[in-house]
Amino acid sequence: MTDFLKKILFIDLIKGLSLTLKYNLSKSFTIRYPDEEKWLPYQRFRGLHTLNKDAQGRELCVACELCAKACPTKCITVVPMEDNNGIGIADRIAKIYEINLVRCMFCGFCEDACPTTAIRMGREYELACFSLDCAKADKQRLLAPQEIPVEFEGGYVIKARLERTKEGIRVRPDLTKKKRWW
Amino acid sequence: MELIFFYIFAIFAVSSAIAVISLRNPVHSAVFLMVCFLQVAAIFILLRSPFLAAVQVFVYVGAVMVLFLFAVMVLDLGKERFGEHLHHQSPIAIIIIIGLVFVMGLGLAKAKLDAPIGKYTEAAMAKNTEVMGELLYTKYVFPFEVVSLLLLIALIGAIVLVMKERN
Amino acid sequence: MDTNTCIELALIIIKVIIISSLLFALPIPLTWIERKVAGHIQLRLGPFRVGWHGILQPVADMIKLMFKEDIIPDKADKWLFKLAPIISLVPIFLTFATVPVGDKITVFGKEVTLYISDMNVGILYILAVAGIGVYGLILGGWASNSKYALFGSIRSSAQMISYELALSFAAIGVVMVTNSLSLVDIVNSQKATTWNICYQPLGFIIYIIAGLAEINRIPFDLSEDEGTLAAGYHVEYSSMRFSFFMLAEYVAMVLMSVLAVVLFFGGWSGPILPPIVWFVIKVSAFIYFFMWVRFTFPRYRYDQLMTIGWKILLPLSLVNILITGLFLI
Amino acid sequence: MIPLSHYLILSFIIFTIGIAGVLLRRNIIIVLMSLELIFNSINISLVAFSHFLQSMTGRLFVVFTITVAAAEVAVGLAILVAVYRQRKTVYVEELNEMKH
Repeated sequence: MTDFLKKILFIDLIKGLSLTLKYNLSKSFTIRYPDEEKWLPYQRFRGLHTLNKDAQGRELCVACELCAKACPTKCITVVPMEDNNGIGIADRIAKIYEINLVRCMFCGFCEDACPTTAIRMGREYELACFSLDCAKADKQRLLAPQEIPVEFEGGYVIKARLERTKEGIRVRPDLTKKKRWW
Repeated sequence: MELIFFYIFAIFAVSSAIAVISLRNPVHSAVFLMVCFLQVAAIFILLRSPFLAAVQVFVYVGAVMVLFLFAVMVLDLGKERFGEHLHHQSPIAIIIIIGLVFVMGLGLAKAKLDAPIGKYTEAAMAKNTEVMGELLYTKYVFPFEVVSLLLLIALIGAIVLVMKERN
Repeated sequence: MDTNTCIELALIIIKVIIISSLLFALPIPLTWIERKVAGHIQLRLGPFRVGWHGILQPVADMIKLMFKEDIIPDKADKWLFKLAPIISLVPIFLTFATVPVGDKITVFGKEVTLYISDMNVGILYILAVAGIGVYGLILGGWASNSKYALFGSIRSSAQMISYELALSFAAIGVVMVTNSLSLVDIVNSQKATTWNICYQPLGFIIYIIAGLAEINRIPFDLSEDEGTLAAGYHVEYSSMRFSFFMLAEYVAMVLMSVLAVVLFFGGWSGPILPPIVWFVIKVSAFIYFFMWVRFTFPRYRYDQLMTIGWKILLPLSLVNILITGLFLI
Repeated sequence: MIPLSHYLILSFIIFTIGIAGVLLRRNIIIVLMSLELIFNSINISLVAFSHFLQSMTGRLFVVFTITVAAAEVAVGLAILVAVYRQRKTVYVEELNEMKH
C-alpha cells in the first residue's frame, strides 16, 4: 500500500530531484587549474628530480652511479669525473648527469639508492613542452632550485596564473595564498 | 489575393499528388503525400474552417503519415526495381481512368448548384468551432458514437492483427 | 490597401522578424545555461574558460560547428538527408505564430498585440504543427542509411504516436475548463479566476511527462540514446545540419515551457511586475525544470516508455477528461 | 471570392490521381496512400459545398471521414504488416492465392 502511494506521489522522483537541487546550489569542487588555481602536492610527492647541495653549496652527488643501476627504466645517465676544486663533497663529481624524463616513471628508486641524499624527487609536475629537448633533464636543470621550496608544506590549492611566453606555457604559483581543497 | 493563394495551394497539391503515385521510393511518396495533406489543410483555411485544417494536420500529417513511414521502415521496402513500377493491367486501368475523367468532367460541366442555402452565414461561421462542437453532440451524436466505436474496433483490430502468437 | 492595413501588415512582419530572430538566438544562451546547470548538479563548474564564466562558449561552439566539414554519407538518400533538418526546424518555428507573450501594449498611441495571431483554434494548431517536427527525426534517420539512425527514427515515430495522444488529452482538460481553444482566451480566463493548475493537477502531471517525451529529452530521449544507439537519428549528421537538429530541440523545449505556462500557470498574469517579466520568469522556471530533470533521472528503457505511454498516461488522461467533465456538469 | 467550381475541379483532379494510383501501382503501401488521396479530395469537396451552401453538415462529415480514414489506415497497415510477414512481399500481383 505504501509502495503504491509512493509511486502515485512520485516520492522517489522528488527525492532525486531534491538531491540534485541541493547539489546544484552547493559549492563546486572544481579546481580552476591552470587559470586561477593549482594543486600543490605534499612533500612526499614524486615529481621532477632535483640534485641537492649541502650547506656550503657543494654538490652532494659523488657520481657513484648507484641511481643509474637502480633505475628500472635505465633513464639515468651518469658520467663521473675527477675534480679537486671543491665543487663536490668528494673529489669525484658527475660530468654528465642526465635523466630522460620520457622514460622515467617517477618510481623513486634513485632516491632510495643514493648514499648521499643527492638526488631527491621534487614537486614539479608540469613537464609538458613543445619540443623534445626539455624531455632531457641535464645537470644544470636538476641543480637549479625548484619553484616550490622543499620545506614548504603541501596539500593545498594555491593561487596561480597562466603565463604564455615564447618558450611555452607555464603556470606561475603564488605561494602566499593557499587553501585546503576540500 | 485569395485566388492567388488558392492557385498556389492547388498547384502544389496536384503536383505533390502526382509525385505520390509516380515516385518509386515509398518514403519519397510518403513525404509528398504529407505535402499534399498540408496543402489541403491550407485550402480548408481558405474555406473558413480552421478547425478542420488543424484536425487535418493533426490526424493526417501527425498520425497517419507517421504510421505510413513506420510501416515502410519496419518492412524495409527499398526502391522498386525498374520495370516493377507498373503492373500488366495498366492499359485497362488507363482506359478506365480516362473514362472516369470524361464522365466526371461532363458531370462537372453540366452541374449547377440549386440546393437550399443553410442558415450559417459568414458571420455565424466566425465561431465555427463552437457550432461544430455543439452540432456534434446534439444532432450528430449517433454517428459520432458510431465513429468512436469504429476507432476502438480499429485500435483493437490492428493490435490483434499484428500481434505475434506466443507458443 | 489603405494605410491602416499597411501598418497592420508591417507590424506583423516586424513581429515575425523579432520572434524568429529571438528563437534563433535563444539556443545560444540556453546551451550555456544547460551546461552550467549540468556542471553544478554534478558539483563541477561547467564551461569556464571562454569569456566570463564561459559565457562565450556557445559562440565558440557555433563557430566550430559552422566550419566543420559537412559530411553526407555516400549511400544516404541525399535529397531527404538535406531536407530533414529543415523539416525538424520549420514547424517548431511556425508554432510560435500563435504563442502569446503578453496582452496588448500601447506603442506610439497604437495598440500592439504581443502575439502574431490569435487563432481560435490556437492550441490545436500548436499541437498539430509541433507534431510535424517529428518528421525531421524520422526522415533524417531513414535517409542516413545507417542502422543506428534507422532505429532512432523508428523509436521516435512510435514514441511520438504514443505520447502525442496523452499530451493533447491533457491540453483538452484545460480547454474544457476554460471553454476556449484560443491561447489568449485561456490566459484571460485564468486571470479572472485562479491558475488552471488548481483545477487540473493530474492534467499538468500528464502534460509534463508527455511533453518531456514529445520533445525527446531525457528521461525519454530514446531516439538519440547515446548508450545504445550512439546518437540515434542524427548519428550521420555533422556541421550546420546537426546544429539545426540541436536548434529545433531547444526551441521545442522553449515551446513546451511556454505552453505549460500558458495552459496551467496563468500565462503573463501576475502581481506588481509587468506582464512580460512574469512571463519570462515563469518560462525560465520551466526551462530550468526541464534541465534539472535531464540531469537527475536516468533514461527509461524502451518497453518501459511504451508501457508508461499506453498503459498509464493514456488511461489517466482519459480519466482526467472524465473527471473534468463530471465537475463541469 | 473563389468560385465553387475551382474547388470542385481541384477535388476532381486529386480524386483522379488517387484512382490512378490505386489502379496502376503494384506496391500496396502506395495504393493505401492513393486511398488517402481520394479521402482528401472528397474532404475538399465536402468542405467546399458546406461553405457555399452555408450548412454545417459537410464540415461535420469531414470530421467523420478523417476518423474513418485514420481507422482505415491503422487496420490497413496492420493487415499489410501481417501479409508481409507471411509472404515477404508487398506487391499486389504477387498476392494472388485467391485467384487459383
